[in-house]
Order: sequence, then C-alpha cells, then structure tokens
Amino acid sequence: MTLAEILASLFPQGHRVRVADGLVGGHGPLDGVEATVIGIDGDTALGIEGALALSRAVLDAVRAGDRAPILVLVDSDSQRMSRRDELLGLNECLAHLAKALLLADQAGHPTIGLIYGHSAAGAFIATALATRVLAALPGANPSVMDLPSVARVTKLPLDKLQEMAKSTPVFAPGLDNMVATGAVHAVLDPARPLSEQVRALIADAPADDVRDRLGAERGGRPVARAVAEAVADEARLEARRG
Amino acid sequence: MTDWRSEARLRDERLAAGRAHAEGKVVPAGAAIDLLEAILRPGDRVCLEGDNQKQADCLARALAACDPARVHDLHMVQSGIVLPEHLDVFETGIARRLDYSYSGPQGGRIAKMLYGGQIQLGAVHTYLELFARYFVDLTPNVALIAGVSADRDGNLYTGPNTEDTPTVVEATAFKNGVVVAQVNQIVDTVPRVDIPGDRIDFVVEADRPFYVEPLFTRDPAAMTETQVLMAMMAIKGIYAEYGITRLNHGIGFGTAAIELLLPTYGERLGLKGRIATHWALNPHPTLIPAIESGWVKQVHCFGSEVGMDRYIRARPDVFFTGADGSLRSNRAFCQTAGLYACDLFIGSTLQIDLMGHSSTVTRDRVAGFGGAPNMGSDPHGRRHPSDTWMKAGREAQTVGDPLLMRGRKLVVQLVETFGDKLVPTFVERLDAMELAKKTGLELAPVMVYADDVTHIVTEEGIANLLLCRDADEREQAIRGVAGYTEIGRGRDRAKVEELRSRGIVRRPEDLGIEPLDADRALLAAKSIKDLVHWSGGLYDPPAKFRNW
Amino acid sequence: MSPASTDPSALSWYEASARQRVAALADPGSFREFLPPTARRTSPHLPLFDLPRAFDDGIVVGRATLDGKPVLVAAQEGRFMGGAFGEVHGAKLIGLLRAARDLKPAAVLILFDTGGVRLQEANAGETAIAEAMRAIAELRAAGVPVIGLIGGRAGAYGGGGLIAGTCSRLAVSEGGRISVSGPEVIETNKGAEEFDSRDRALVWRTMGGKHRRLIGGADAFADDTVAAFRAAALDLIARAPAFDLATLEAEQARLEARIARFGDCRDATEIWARLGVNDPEAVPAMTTAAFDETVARVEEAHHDAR
Amino acid sequence: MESLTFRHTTQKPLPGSVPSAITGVVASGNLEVLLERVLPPDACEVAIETPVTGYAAVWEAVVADFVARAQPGGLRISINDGGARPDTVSLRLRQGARLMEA
Repeated sequence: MTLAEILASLFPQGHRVRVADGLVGGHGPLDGVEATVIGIDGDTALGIEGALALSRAVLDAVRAGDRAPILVLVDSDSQRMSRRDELLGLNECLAHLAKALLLADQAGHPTIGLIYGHSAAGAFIATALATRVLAALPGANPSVMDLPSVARVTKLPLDKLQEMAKSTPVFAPGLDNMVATGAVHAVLDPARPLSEQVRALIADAPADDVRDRLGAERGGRPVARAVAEAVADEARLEARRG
Repeated sequence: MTDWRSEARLRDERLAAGRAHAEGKVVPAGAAIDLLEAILRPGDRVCLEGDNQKQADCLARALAACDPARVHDLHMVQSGIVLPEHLDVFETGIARRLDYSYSGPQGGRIAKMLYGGQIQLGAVHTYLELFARYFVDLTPNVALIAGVSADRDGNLYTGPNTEDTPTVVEATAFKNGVVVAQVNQIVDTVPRVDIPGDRIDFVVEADRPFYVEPLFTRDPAAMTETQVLMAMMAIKGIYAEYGITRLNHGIGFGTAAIELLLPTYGERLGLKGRIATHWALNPHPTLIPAIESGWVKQVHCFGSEVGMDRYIRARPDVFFTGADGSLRSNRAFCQTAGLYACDLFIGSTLQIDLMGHSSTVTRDRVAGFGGAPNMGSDPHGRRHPSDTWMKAGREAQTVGDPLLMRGRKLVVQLVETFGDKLVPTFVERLDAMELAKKTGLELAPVMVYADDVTHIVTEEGIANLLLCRDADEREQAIRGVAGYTEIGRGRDRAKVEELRSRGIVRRPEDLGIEPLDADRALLAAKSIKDLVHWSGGLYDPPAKFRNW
Repeated sequence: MSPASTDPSALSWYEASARQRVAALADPGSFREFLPPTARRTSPHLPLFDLPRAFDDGIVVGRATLDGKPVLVAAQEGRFMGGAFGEVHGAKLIGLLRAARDLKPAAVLILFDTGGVRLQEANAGETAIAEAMRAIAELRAAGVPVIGLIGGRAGAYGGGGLIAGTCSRLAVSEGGRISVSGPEVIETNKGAEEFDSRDRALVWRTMGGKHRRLIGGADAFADDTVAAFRAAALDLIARAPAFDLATLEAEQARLEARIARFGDCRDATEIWARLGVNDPEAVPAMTTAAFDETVARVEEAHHDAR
Repeated sequence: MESLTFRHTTQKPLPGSVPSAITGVVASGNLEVLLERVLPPDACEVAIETPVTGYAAVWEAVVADFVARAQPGGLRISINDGGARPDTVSLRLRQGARLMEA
C-alpha cells in the first residue's frame, strides 16, 4: 500500500497529513479524537533535522494532554550516514525521538507503529520500535542489514546464508523474521479498513513490553525471554538476601 | 688513442638534452617525464631513491609514465622497493634488472613477479653491500633522489630523513652520472646543506611532499603479555648478563617492548646506566620513555621517523642534529656503526630452521632484509674489545691463548614460537630455499646465517647457541625453545634438560622470572597517547596512530 | 609519569576487561554476578556461523554497592564480538533493567563497550535495543537514575549510541566514542571523501569523548581510570534529571539550538571555536585538568536536558 | 568448530578453596578459561571449543604440560578459544590456576 492509500484507509473521513522531504506529519480523526501522525516515507534516511521535526510533533501532542493516539508510519532507509550527522550528535537526536514516543506512551497516548515499506537500524529503533504496538503491512521489509552485506561482513557465502536464513530467523532480513522475533506484533490485512484494525490494536495494547514473550512463542528469539527472567529472578533473590 | 672521457661526454650529452626542459637547474613537476626521457638511455643503471622511509615518489611516477619505446631495459639499483611504481616499471619493460635490499610493502607482488619471470633479479643485498657495489660494479648512471628543499643552485636539504641520499649521490655524481633531485619546495636559502649544489644536476619541484612511511612506530596498545615476558627475559637474561651498552634494535613489537620496559622493569633490576646507553637506531617513539628517564646517552639514526622531528630537535644531547636543529641521519654510516661499534643486535624474523638460519622470505612474500643482515652479523674485521664482546667470545671459544681470542658480536633472534594465524616460526627447512630453487637464485635469501646467531629468545626461554659444542646440541637447544611447534614437540626432553642444567637453555623460572608477572602494566607507555605525554607533547604521531 | 601501578582503581578503563571494570568500580568485594559464566548461558546462534561463544555472551550483569548504596550494573565486553548485542547479551541487560523496576536501586550503571547489533543475531539484537530503551525510560520515570559509562575500545556505536542517549547521564573518557554510524560504515556507504576512517584524529574529533563532552552529548569527562569513572558515576547519580515533558522539551530546544548554531560546521574544531574555546586545535592534546577548565567555561556542556 | 576433551589424573588436588574463576576474553588470538572445582581431587578435565581445526595434538601437549606442572586436581576447565596461540593458552591456564588458589 502507498502512504496515500494507508492514510485514506486509516482516516476514511479525511485527514490533515502532509509529506515534506520524506517526513510525514499531521493529524486525522480516530474514534472522535485527533490522532497525531508522524512518519518517514519514500525510503528516506533519518538524520538529525528529521528526527527533531518528528520529536517536536510528538512533544506537541504530549503537551496537548489529550491522550490521543500517535501513529508512526514508516517506510525509511536507515539512519542518515554522514560525518555531519554524527558530528552534531545523531545518537542524541534519534534517542530523543524515541524518548518522546516513550514519554507519550507513559502519558497515556496509545503509540502505534505501522511499517509499510523498508526500515533499518537507527531509524527503525528511533521510530517504529519505540511504539507500544508495532504493526506491519504485507510487503514491508524491515532489516538490520541485507544478506549480501551480511555475507561480506561474516565472510560466509551468500547461498549458505540464504539457506541458513530459512531455518534461523534471528539474523535474516525481512518482515517474517521481525514478526518471529516479536518486534512486529501483528501484520494487518490490507483488504480490510485499517482504521478498525488500528482501533483493535489500541484496544488490545499490552500493558507491558511483550516482545520477548512473542519472540519465544513465535520461535524467532528462542531464549531471550527465559534469559531475561532468569536474570531478574536472580536479582530479586539476591536483593532479598541483602 | 684510448678514449678516456667517453663517460664524461655522455654525461654532457645527457645534461644538454635535459636542459631543454629546465630553467637553470629547476624543472617544473609537469616536465619531469620529458626530463627523464631526455637524460635516460636504454640499459642505464638507475637508482630511483626508494629508502626505508623517504621516497622519491614524484620521480617514480614520472619514470613509470615514460614511453617504454624510449626508456627501456633499465637496471634498477636501489635499496627499497616500496612504491607500486617501483614494480610498475618492470611490467611495462621500462626496467628489466633489479638489485635491491628491502621490499616490505611490495613483498607479495615482488614474489609474484619473480616467479613470473618479469624481473631479472641480481641479488637481495644488505644495505652496506648494495652501497658498496655502488662504488664497484653497480654504479648508477642516473640517480633520482628526494629532499625537502633546494635552492636554485641545487644545494639540497634532505630534512631529517637523509638516509641513503649522500651515498647514492657520491657514487653517481663523482662517476659521470646525472643526479636529479625532487624537492617539496625551492627556497632562497636551505636550512642546511646536506648535498652541495655542484653534485645536483636538476631539481624538480614536486607536485606534493614526498611520501614517508612511519615504519618504526609501534603502538604500545597492541603489545601482548607474551611480548612483555620475552622482553623481561631479554633484559634480565641477555642485556644484564652481558652488560650491553651499545646496541641496535630491530623493528618489531618485541624489541619495542624492551624499550618500554627499561624505565620500569630495567629500573627495578637496577640496570640504569649499565645497559642500553648508546644506540644505532631509528628514532623509535617507544624509546621516548627510556630517553626521558635518563637511560639513553646517544642515538645515531639510519633515518628519521614521522612525528619525531620536534622531539628530536629538543633533545640534541641525545640525537645527531645539524646546525639548523633537525636530525641528520645517514643510513650508510649508521649501518657501519651498527656493524662495528655495537655489541648487540636483536631483532625478529619469520622463520628459523634447525641450524639457526633465519629468513623473512616466505612462499608468497619476499620482503627483503633491510638492516638486519649487517647488524645481525659478526664482523670479523673488528679489533676493539669491549667486556660484552669479550665475554661472548669466551663463551664461544674455550681453548687457545686469550691474547689471540676474538670477541663475538651478540646476535639475538627474538621470536614468538608461532606467528600470525598460528604459523610456526620454527621449521625444518626455510621457505627461502624453495624460493631460490624456483627462481634460479644461486643463494637462498637468508637474513641471518646460523653461524652469526648467538641467542634465540622465545616465550619458552633463551637458547644460548654460543655454548653449544656440536650440531646436535645446537639443534636440541633450538628445539628446546621452540615450544609447541612441531620442531619444539620433536625435542629430546632428556637432552634439553641436560642443556638446561648447563645454562644453554634457560626457562623463565631459571632466570627468576614468573611468567604471570608479565603484565602490560609493566609497559612504561601503554598507548601512543602515553608516548606523547612522556615527550611533553613534542611527539606528534601520525593520524592513523591516534585515538584522541 | 609514575612506574606501573597495580592499584586496581588506577587500572586503565580502556585496557580493563568488563569483569575487571565492574570489580574495581564497585565497593571492594560487593559485586554479585547474575547468570555468571558457570551458568553457561551462551549464544544458541553463533555455532551456526562457526564462531566461538563466550560463557557470558559478552556482558556481565549483577548487583553491587557504590559508596554503600545498592546499584545494578551491566558491563559489556568490547573485545568479544565487538561488544555487540546478541540475543542472550541483550536479554541479560533487559532482565537487569526489569529487575531494577521492582528493586529500585540507587542507580543502574551501564558500562557501554559496543559496536551495536551483532550481525549474526541482528533481529534479536535490534529488538533488545528497543526493549532496553523502553525499560530505561520506565526506570527513569520511576525515579531510578540510569548512568552510562563510556570509555572502552568499542565505544558506544549503533544501537549502543541510542541506548546511551536514553540514559539519565553519561560519563565519557577521551578514548570513549559515542555515535550511531561507525567511521568504516560511513566510509563504505558514502566514500572516503565523506569520512576517511583511517584518519583516527578525525574519528575522535567527530565522535570522541572530548567532543561529546564539549557539546553536551555527555555530562562528565573522566580520566581513563576506573577510579575516575567511579567518581564520575557517584557525581552523576546525585544529579540525574527527571524523565518528564519538561526535560524532553528542554532537550528538544537544546538539540535544535545546536543544529541552528553549528549546522554549517564541517569540523569539530569549528564548533569548539564557536563554543568559545580559545585554541580549538589544542583540545585533542589537552590534559584532563586543562580540558576540565575549558569545559567549565562552555555553557552548552552543562544542562539537565537529557 | 572443533570440540576437544582431555582427562587427566593428578597426584594432588589444586590448593585453595575458590569454587570457580574465569580469565581471558574470547577474542581473536585470545581465549577464556573457566575453572570450576567440581571434580574428585585427583581428577582434571579440560574441555575446549575452538574455531581453528587441526591442532588437537598441540592442545593435548599444552594441556598435558599444564597439568603436570600445576597439578590442578579437582578442576573442570572449560575453554572457549578465539584462535589463541599455545603460549597464550598456557598463560591463561596458569592465570586461572592462580585465581583458584587464592
């Protein structure tokens, strides 16, 4: 689906969402409140200016205090790779955007991510992965690194990696693997109105971070949940010992 | 009538042809190719100054760009094969024969070209040997050299990296040859005259400053506990034992670790002033802590080192400097100093065989030798005694009238039993033998011959070959320090224990060294930054060595 | 310069292992490790790639006291797989952060030493980074300071740089680096003209501890010793900013002002000059004392906007 | 990856009472050594995981020398190797034994 189609399906009554320089921003009516929409379109890399433009929109929504949903629509490249971005503190800007979304969440705004194209690395972490519920549309292609690049870095032949990718979702790019990891909660049905599907996601939003539980259930992260629990258990036990 | 002036006339012809591209002696960089095509003749012997460090790179590029129809079949006689252009000329036919000394960075490619027959190799020389032949049977017709600046009369300032230049110019200019110098800039007055202008025929103002490789910078951050252990053994088991004051160090991490242990471990052993006072050495950054701690009386240098200029200028009591304040190095003199006036050479190698021959040549790399074979040989022409030299001589030779006994130079190989990628250092047969066979060389390129080596230091211990009385003892002493290599595991354990009881093989514990004490904390500097601090901010390391 | 010392607190942070850092940072003998090496919770994925595993998967987590107060600590081992986040590695950090939510320690300390996501377990690593950022935001909102200490050889790159940006406060040493894209990554993707990764002085000028401290990307500058990091951690715990709208509004303004003021600078030295540093070229070689004096005069370096 | 296990009988137990210790890091040319006092006092077992294949004989010799010298009775020693050279292996084993004796 294109961004225009997605917006039309999300907001059948119309919306005020604009795209400029690959950055998405605006509002649209959802369940009687004005949802805030931010995002990245057109496989655009996220740099310092983009991150701060998006975080500004999120903080504006938090300041409004209406607890309206915040939708994060993502079809991005990775973080913008440049000397200037790093010089000026890209890590702070991306972390700031993620923190804005996490603060909004704490302040009672449902934060819903929707990945409909590509996304990778720092851009993915700062946007879609910083929402409470991350959904995807079929055809979305989140990745950390493409397989040819993985082949180059790991010095393993590409065909071997492709074979491994079939049985080991933990390293391979693609939506199915991100779903299996638990990072993507649900894949939406493009044939049905997105508005009602998003409404359902908001209604069913988990109270806690359940991504490692999903990863264990779906087999994409076989041990993370057990390891995290074991650490937490030991910590509590040690604390009781004093 | 015998023609006694044919060479001189040919020189005049070359100069006349070259002057067409010059204004006085000065040639713009853009005309360098024309100049070379004008002065060179097919079959000329050419020294294209490629030193250990300083490179006449502008002239190298110009030579490689000459028309092979006009310039061909040259015989290159230069100490260093360092730049790609040094070998490009053999691919195009501009050059055919080669006599050289060192080819570190091009070691892989030169091996391929030797196997492929693109290069007719005369020999891989020691520096002094090649320099000597400049004056006998390898005198250059044309020398292409490099300096920092020159005036319009050709008076040349080489900068701190004087290196080979005086030797090359001496041989060329005084035997009817033509000398072309590239300089970074033409100035009204040079800071000091390293080569008088009447020995320089043309001066090319280069398009960019000549390239210098920071060859002697070893980052302390990369030193391992094993290297620290070996350095402890060398200091306690050799330097202290023989009272070594006059010495030369190789280029490796092991010897750099020794330098960094002098102000800590050496100090603790009370050795300050008793060892390591007089050096033939490039200005190693890792020597800074020892200098600053007052260990080092003086250092004569083969060449300089990138980033050390300001430090050297501020320490003229230690280094040889000119009236302008900057370092004056000289490879030929320093090699001679290392050969005759030093009591110890200690360096590393890639392979050692059961007799003790060593080489840095491997199947796919012909790195050449640099200074090691001269430093690492016992000069039979030496006549002056020193306690170190005499003690070593007594160990080697137990019978005869003391008044007729020679001393011995200490030649120490400091090697880890395994190199990179678990390649064993100790082998049955040197790869150099294989190379000689395949390429039809009459002599295998051996770096240090067995009869010159006196000690081998590994992390397993010290083998004192001076004390071995026959070939079998020698082999078992070498096996005894070869650790877990096949050579080491093939040792006769009883025999090695017997050698140990005679002090021929000495383990760390025999020296009172606990291997677990070999900690990086002993290094006087653990990083390049520490070296900068030691130097009081005078050392200015190249960007690739910085992490600040 | 003094001869070698064996005092553990004088230990070089850069040189020390994760385990040595934790042991020397905490009150003597106070550290208790969770899922220690004997538990052998190793990566289930690395063998597929024919790569060796580590018994702790490259991260040490546990509890300790710092000046008598209970803290939870995580320390990455930068020499194992570049300190990168794999599944187990990430999950150990997540478990620690979740425990902190219940236990309310005086602080959580994260000793970063990471190149980012472990490629062989990329999806797990990336997700763990997102989980860590969420958990840190929750902890901070609950009033638990989360302090990042950065001075290892791998720095804090990739997702590590983002987690660092989520912490309450950061201490960094000269050798420490904080960034998202590494120099090699930028060079590979954009060419050596954009970023020459072999120019290490440029790398440190752009991403290193002094630059981050000067522009306010880190809150304390520590000498490269465990003792200095300990002192910095204690200081930072005492002045951790709240995690609320006011803080993030202030951070928004701070970062926007930074771009407006320095957005046209090509090199860090230009930024330092505009910050009022008299001799910007001298900054890399400055001693800690001289640098501290310089920082004290730079307004941007002091804020609660994180 | 290659897995190797060597079992030795020692004349005596390793002194000290530290239950476990770890030294070294899995990195290129380095290794980690985990030592646990879990075996009978006259037994020592060394288990190695290494990405460098074909060096079983070298490992065997290094381990045998270490056992003969340190007499690490009671220890199960587990090694994750990153391609370390034998001298580094020996050093780490001795460092580990010293930690256990403390």
